[in-house]
Amino acid sequence: MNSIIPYLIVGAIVFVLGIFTIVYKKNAVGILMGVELVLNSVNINFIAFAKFVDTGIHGQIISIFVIILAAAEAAIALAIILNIYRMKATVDVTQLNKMKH
Amino acid sequence: MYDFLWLVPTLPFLGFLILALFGKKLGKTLSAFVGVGSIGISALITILIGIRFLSSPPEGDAFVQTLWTWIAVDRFNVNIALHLDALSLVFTFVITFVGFWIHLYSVEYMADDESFSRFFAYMNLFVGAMLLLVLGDNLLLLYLGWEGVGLCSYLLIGFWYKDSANGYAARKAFIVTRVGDAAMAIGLFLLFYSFGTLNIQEILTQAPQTWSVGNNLAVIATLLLLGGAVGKSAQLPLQVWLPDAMAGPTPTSALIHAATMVTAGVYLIARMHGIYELAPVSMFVVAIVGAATLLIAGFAGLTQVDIKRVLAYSTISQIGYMFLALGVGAWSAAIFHFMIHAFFKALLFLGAGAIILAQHHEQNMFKMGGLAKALPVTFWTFLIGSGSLAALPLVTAGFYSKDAIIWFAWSAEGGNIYLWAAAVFGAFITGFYTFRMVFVTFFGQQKIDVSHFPKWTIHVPLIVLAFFALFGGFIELPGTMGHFTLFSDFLKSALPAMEEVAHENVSLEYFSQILTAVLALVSVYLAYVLYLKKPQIVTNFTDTGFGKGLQQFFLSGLGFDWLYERLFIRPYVWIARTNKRDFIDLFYVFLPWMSRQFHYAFSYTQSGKVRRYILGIALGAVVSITIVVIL
Amino acid sequence: MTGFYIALIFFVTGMFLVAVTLLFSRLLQTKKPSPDKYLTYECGELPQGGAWIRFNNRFYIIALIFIIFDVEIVFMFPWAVVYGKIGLLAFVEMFIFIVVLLVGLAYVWANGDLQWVKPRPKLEHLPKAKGK
Amino acid sequence: MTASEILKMMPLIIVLATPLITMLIIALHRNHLTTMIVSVIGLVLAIIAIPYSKALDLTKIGELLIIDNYALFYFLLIFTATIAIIIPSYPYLEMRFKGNREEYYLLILTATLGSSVLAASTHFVSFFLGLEILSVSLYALISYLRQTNEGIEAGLKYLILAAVSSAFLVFGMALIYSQTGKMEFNALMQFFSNSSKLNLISIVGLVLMIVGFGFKLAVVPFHTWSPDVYEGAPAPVSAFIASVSKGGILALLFRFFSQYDVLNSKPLFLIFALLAVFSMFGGNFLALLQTNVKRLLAYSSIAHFGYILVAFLAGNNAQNFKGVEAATFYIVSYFITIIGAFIVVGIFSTREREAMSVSDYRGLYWRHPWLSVAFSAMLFSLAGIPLTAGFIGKYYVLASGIDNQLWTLVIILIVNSALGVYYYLRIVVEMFSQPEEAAETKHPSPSVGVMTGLILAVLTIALIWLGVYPTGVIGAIKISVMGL
Repeated sequence: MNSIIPYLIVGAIVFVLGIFTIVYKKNAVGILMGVELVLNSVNINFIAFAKFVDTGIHGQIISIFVIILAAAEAAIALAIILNIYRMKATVDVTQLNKMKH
Repeated sequence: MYDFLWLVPTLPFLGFLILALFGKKLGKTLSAFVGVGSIGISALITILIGIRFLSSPPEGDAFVQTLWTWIAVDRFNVNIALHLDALSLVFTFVITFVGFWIHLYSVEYMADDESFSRFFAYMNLFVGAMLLLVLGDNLLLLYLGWEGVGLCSYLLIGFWYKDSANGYAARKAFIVTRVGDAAMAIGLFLLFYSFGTLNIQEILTQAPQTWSVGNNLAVIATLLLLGGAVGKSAQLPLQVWLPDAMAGPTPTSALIHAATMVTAGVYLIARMHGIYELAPVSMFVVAIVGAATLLIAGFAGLTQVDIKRVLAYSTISQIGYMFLALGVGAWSAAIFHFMIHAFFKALLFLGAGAIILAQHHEQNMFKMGGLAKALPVTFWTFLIGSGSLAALPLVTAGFYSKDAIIWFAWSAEGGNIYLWAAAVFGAFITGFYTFRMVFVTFFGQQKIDVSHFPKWTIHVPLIVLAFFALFGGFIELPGTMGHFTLFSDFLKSALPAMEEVAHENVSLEYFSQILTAVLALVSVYLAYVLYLKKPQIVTNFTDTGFGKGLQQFFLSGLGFDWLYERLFIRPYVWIARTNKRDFIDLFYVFLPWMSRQFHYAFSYTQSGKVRRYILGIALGAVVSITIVVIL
Repeated sequence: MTGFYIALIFFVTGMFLVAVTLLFSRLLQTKKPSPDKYLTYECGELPQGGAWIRFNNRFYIIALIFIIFDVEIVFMFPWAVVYGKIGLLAFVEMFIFIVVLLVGLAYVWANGDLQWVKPRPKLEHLPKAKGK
Repeated sequence: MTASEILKMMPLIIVLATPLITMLIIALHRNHLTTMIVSVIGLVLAIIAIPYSKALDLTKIGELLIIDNYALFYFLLIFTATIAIIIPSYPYLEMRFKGNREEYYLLILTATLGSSVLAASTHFVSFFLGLEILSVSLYALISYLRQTNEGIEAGLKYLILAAVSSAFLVFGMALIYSQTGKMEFNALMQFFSNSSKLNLISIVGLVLMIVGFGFKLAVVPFHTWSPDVYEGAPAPVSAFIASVSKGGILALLFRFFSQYDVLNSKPLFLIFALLAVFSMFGGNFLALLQTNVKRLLAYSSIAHFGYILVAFLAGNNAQNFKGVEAATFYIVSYFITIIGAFIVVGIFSTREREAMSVSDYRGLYWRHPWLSVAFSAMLFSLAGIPLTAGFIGKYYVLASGIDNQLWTLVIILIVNSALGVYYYLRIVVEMFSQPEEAAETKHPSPSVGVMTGLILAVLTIALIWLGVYPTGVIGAIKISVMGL
């Protein structure tokens, strides 16, 4: 396992899957999962680069912060989604188009 | 003392701010204190600075107070700076000093008006803008003041906006002066473009090096500036707004005519003298404009029945004298006449105001009469003012200032005998219509009872101004009478002097003076005969067809309004009406249409749908990446 | 060949086999749907109610608070590894970090979010029952 | 970490401590007014700490933060702006929100902290941390009025889009990291400047980061969230997003590229130029016929950031900071105007709804002359009328563009300024036109609190002050930018 390429490929696949999920899903929670996927792909990349490119541990540090902030983001997001469910009894983002133009 | 110069324009602006923001809460007494006080302190500071200036002139005979840099980008550098030299000192002094008395007077004149504080707010702004105009050290400040003055005149002429006629007069003043302003703005751009600086002094020093005498650009620039000057100073052909501007309250008229607004044109030309001297053609045009205006306005003044309109035409005519003097290169004579004119014209307007106040706001002087006894102070001061306007020899200040102009119209470098003749004839007409006004108003039968007796707030300004209208002339005596040249010596540092050249032919000068003096006296006598002794001569004359026509013609200000109506307004309206759908219109229809289409196209993207937004961001990223990959 | 490619081959083969079996089943099956066949498979029991039930909100709040204190460990772990090298400063910094978290805990506590049964709001505006 | 480093960081530390203390106070005794006052005191203390921090010599704090004059300037700007937003929030929340109002201040303070960390960061880690502290606080702030449909809708939209954009951003960071092995801005840019041509992966990384920047700054085509969010968020929060949040990002953008000459890098220049052009046209055309004041301000802010990008392109690096100077001045004037405008919107909001429609402002002058004059001043400044701060800002931006002969951009900027004047003046005209008699009762007739009125007056005066006497602030900006 001395090549960086496989990591990059996995990272890119997860990234694209995440973006695809974000665009494709109607469910707000699904979109959040897509976001998590993207962030995790970034984490894979960072850690891989930390190993192969950098001699330090910068990549690992930043991936820890990404994990933490993903958690915080998810917490707030779930709170908002909960409120939406309370008001509209749905979490379908296509229903959220009251404000436009 | 010089360091307080910034207070001079700042105080009126401050007064304006206070009155505009808190006017209603202040009440009339406090409003008056703020309104009059700000100008008063300003005037006091100006006088102290003036004394200092006389006793120990600043280095280079000019004091520049740079307050701060407004914009500094490479060569475009605008300082908020005040430039005080002899010329601007005279103007500042007149504006603040005369302005102060007018403000004081207004306290009584406007006492019953419900918009008391609004009036003083506008007046303060007016004075402030004018001070900015004369003290500004660069073209931008000058232009700012210039536009400010225009705005204030609009606000004040239309002060009683509930009467639509006043609004109309205000609009007329605004639009007519705008025509000139547009020309001036182009002229200023031309100057900036040619010299790369906005600083007036730098332009003046660079001009002779860049432009030779008679340079085309110099002629064009000066003519454009002249366009602005004739607009503001109500000279031919843009004089039509001033008589209608009488719609404003009388103190406003006094301020417009004496201290601010109309003299701005005179200031502009005097300030830019260095460039005018490079364009003899323009100088000549200035002189012609002045001479023509003074005659035409004089004729129009002959038949007016509204006391304020007489004064309005007399102002146009007197400013014509100043232009004449500027045109022949007699700079200091023009400024001298400006100062004296400010004194007696303010006095006359304030006197007229007192009369109008006493006559139930009647302005037709033929409905008045016999007021000499009822209003003695007003009468005597008004008489002094009229004498000064008519240039009664020896005793009045107006004689000395006007005499200088008449003489220079002949003897100065740019002068000739025709200009001189016009000036002399103008002086004769001036005397006639001025005393016609005096006799009709103050003598004969009293027709309307006096409703308001002026108090000290009216009397004091009248007396003070009368004093200056009488004795102000003694600071500059002609070569034939002692050759006392205090004023022109003082101005020498700012404006080129030409006295030495002009005072050679003494006998001719005597002739000119005596002729003017005699004509003035004759005109007064003529007015006495025609309007007091034997008024039937006039009525007989006006009953004939020719006389009636002539009277109507003069009354309408020589038909300029009529002419412009047919020459410009109607064709313009006609073109605009018949030619609604031309190419240019299409362009202006197309532009909003296109903008609207763009708007709809763009707002389609704002669908409110999150997934499309995400797609937009993703596409933006993809397109950006494509761009960098391809490049 | 690196371990990664072995894993990849394994992964692809696995996917392939699953796909093949599913495809065969699709080809061979007969389709006779009935409502009973669409029931959820609960090991022979008949399902009670829908599978989409709502959980109590409390779970959510508790879970959130748990997450916050959970990710704390993410920081604590590397800290513990290098603690010996850094010494006192590391201690002080972690102390501050924990104090910050404790402030959050205090806040949550004071708001009553830690109690499973929230205190009922005081109904002071209602008229009190008489006779008690 | 030494004592002097802690002293240097004092403004940040105070802003960090304030929400903690506020949190404790809420836990002990829940009171809206107390919370507001404590947060304002905290911010004031942070501002007081700035000159002391400036006096200290060292600038770099570890690898992550740099507290130089530039950062301190932005601190001052951000803290002051936050105070100006917090105080009018009090009456706004009192009126519009039932429930726990105190947490609002916690969130605003943490968002401020995030924004100021951005202004001081020199490293990917601090960048990402600051950005996320800001964003996460904003998610909650935007949907703070959780009983309104618009609020939560805006909150979720912002959340999803911001999450996506920061995912792009971090991915870009990862790509750059993969090529350089560095995360510190200066080292990165040194690396880029030394390599004659950027390789593909690192430039894709930069582009992905620009997507993240562009999202936060709301430039076309990453702008789509901003009108919806501005509309749905409470008025003070909209002000916050428009000013503090964007200001922090912009400070970071300038710092990030300060060692790299964008003007000479063809792909980057092209991308920024396209963003600027699209933003100017897009923002202005979208605003043209807009009847909702909050959306209009959102669209106009898109256009304004297009202008700022023009200045940024005109001079962003150590050889030539003119553009950054101009942009920074522009930001200062923009802060003042946009906060003032949203305060007015907030004042006119009622319990049921916010005063968003242009027709709500019809004849305002005849009912509230003071408010309408202040609002007009703000709009004039946005339109760039002389004697307001907006004019000077726009002038400097233009001058910096001309200086670098970016003629196309300059001409587009001028055309767009003209477009802008139209829709700003439309509101002004609406305010000064006579109201219909029947409509008199329909309009909200608010009472302006003393503090809110004071803030608005100060903002208006500052606006004109900067328009007449910009030299002082420009001097300060010059000094602060010099150290970049």
